[in-house]
Amino acid sequence: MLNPIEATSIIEAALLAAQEPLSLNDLRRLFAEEIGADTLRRLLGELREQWGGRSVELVNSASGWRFQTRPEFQPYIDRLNPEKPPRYSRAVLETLAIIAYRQPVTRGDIEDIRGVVVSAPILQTLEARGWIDVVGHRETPGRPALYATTRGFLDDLGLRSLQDLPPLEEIAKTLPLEPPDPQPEADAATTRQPAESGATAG
Amino acid sequence: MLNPIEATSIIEAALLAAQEPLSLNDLRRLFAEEIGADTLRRLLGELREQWGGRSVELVNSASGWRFQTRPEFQPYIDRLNPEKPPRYSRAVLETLAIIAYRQPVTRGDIEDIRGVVVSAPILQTLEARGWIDVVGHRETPGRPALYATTRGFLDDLGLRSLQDLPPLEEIAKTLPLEPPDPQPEADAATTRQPAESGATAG
Amino acid sequence: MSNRNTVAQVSAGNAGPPVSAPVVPEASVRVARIYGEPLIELPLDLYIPPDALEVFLESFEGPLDLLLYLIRKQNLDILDVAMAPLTRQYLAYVEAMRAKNLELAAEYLVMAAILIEIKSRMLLPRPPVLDDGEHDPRAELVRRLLEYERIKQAAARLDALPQMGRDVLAVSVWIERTALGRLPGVDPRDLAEAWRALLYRARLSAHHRVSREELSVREHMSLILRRLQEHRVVEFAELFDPARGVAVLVVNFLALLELARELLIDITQAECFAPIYVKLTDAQSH
Repeated sequence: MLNPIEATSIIEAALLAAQEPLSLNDLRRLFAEEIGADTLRRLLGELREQWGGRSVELVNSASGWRFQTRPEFQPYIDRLNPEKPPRYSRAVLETLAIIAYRQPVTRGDIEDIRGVVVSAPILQTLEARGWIDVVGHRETPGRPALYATTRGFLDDLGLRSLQDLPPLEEIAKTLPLEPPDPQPEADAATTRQPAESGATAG
Repeated sequence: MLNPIEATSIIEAALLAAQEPLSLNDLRRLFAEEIGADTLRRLLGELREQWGGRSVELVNSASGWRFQTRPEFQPYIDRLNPEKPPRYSRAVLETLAIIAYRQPVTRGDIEDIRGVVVSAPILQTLEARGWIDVVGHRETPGRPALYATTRGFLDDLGLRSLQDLPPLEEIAKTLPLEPPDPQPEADAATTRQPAESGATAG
Repeated sequence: MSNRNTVAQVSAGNAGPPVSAPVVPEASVRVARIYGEPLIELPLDLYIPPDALEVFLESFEGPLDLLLYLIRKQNLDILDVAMAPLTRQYLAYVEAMRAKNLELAAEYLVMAAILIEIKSRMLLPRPPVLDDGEHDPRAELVRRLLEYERIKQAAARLDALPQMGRDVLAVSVWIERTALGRLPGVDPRDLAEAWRALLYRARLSAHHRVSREELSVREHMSLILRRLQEHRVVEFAELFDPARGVAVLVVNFLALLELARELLIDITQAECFAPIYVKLTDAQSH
């Protein structure tokens, strides 16, 4: 017969390898039903204690027992995820910047500044994210919606208010440094334009 | 900064939760590259020792490190899952052995060694398992596919490289076929070519 | 027909060494002729229960496997195998299979031909110069047998290794896979960068320069509009919270003026000193 230490090891191996939580009945099958439910519960309790304070804990959930990583390790493990967090396209970012710095603005305002048509999905993306919403309508023909940024936008970007956004005066100051090829500024502008539509890559 | 115990806990949590083996580079990402490869290797060595003699062990295979159950627990765990993976037939195993030890080889090479036709299902079985794949074509008439074993093959057998394969029996040593004098080396080289190149393949 | 006879003898003739001599006397003269090779005597070990012949043959992976079995069983030296008995035994098996109408892979017949060819070459007088094994007619066969045997052993060893999914299982404990549905992150600097790009493209620097001051005004414009959407009409004074300090009051006031200038709100007062009401421009509601 198995001693309690061997039995606990078997339970541990099974639970660590299991893809799903294991019920008490599942676990009894490990021992061909030769260990009673009460004994099993006691062994599970001991196993849980043995794992106390470690990186992984034994949890009894609705569907059974399972090992799971403790939440404090999650941030580290998240770094393994090879998928880089996705990025918004330049079109989305510029639209967001215009709304953030110039709010409340209509789609027409955004288009004037960007110099290109602002497609509906761009605004939808930002609305769905909860970062912009319609705060009113301008009393001009067509009564276009006025967009502004939301509290959620400030929260998600870690800003207390819009004033925490990088000041644009400084941006203006650094401007002359920016283009890698300073002389043909007109060219730079035009060559960038076509990139507009394709800039959705993450 | 993290102390070594915390770092080891993080490594342990990541390895216990991972679906696939984690390479040293993966593991470095856990710490945003702030822990060097040497330190990491040392911590992994310690972790492996800590787990010595337990229900699961830390194994370093071709793709990296992973925890796996120890074989002696399998008979118990098998009771949870009555459907055991089938054992491979001798035909499949011999084909696998030829590809493993003589890679890269064509189907014709395999047939020459086994002395029988290699049916398509045999190769399909191994390909479906992810243990072999086509790594090129031999530039002979018909451009037959060249098969080699994959990293998954090494991982599934707990091997770090082909050099960890069980050594081939040296029956041939007593063989008078092998010319004792070095001159007819060229002959030997041509007949052995597939073996030579395969033995060093990573 | 004679083939069937042979089989009968094969299966019956296991009792004693002089195989089926008592049963079929002629058989001792010549049991069969296979590929021109007279088969005088059935191999001693060629006993297979009649029903098991097929199973027995299926246990071989091919002619090389069968040959290895014969050699190992007879404890023959693989490097100096006596071709005559080996060939005889091999042919006996092949013949038994054919006799039973078992589907016989072509490789077995090819091997039979090879064996016979080697055997006949062995009978030729050997030039002494070439007596170094290099031109031993058996060389190629022996090489193949050894190679096959090594692979056979290697296959068995591979099979003996602990195999993932069969003998060992990967550990993968449960973890919250939060990172999978991650949304794009935006850093405030991304916005500044986007703005900078805009300035370049549209040369807006002069006219769209936004000061920190102005930005706070615009923020308040949004706040006021938001509030008016909820309440339609708000008393002017309610839009100001003195507790937030003079600076905020000023900004808030500027925001109201800007909204009025942009015709986004109406500010109305019925008479002097009456309450001032602020509401969204007519018809502007949702």
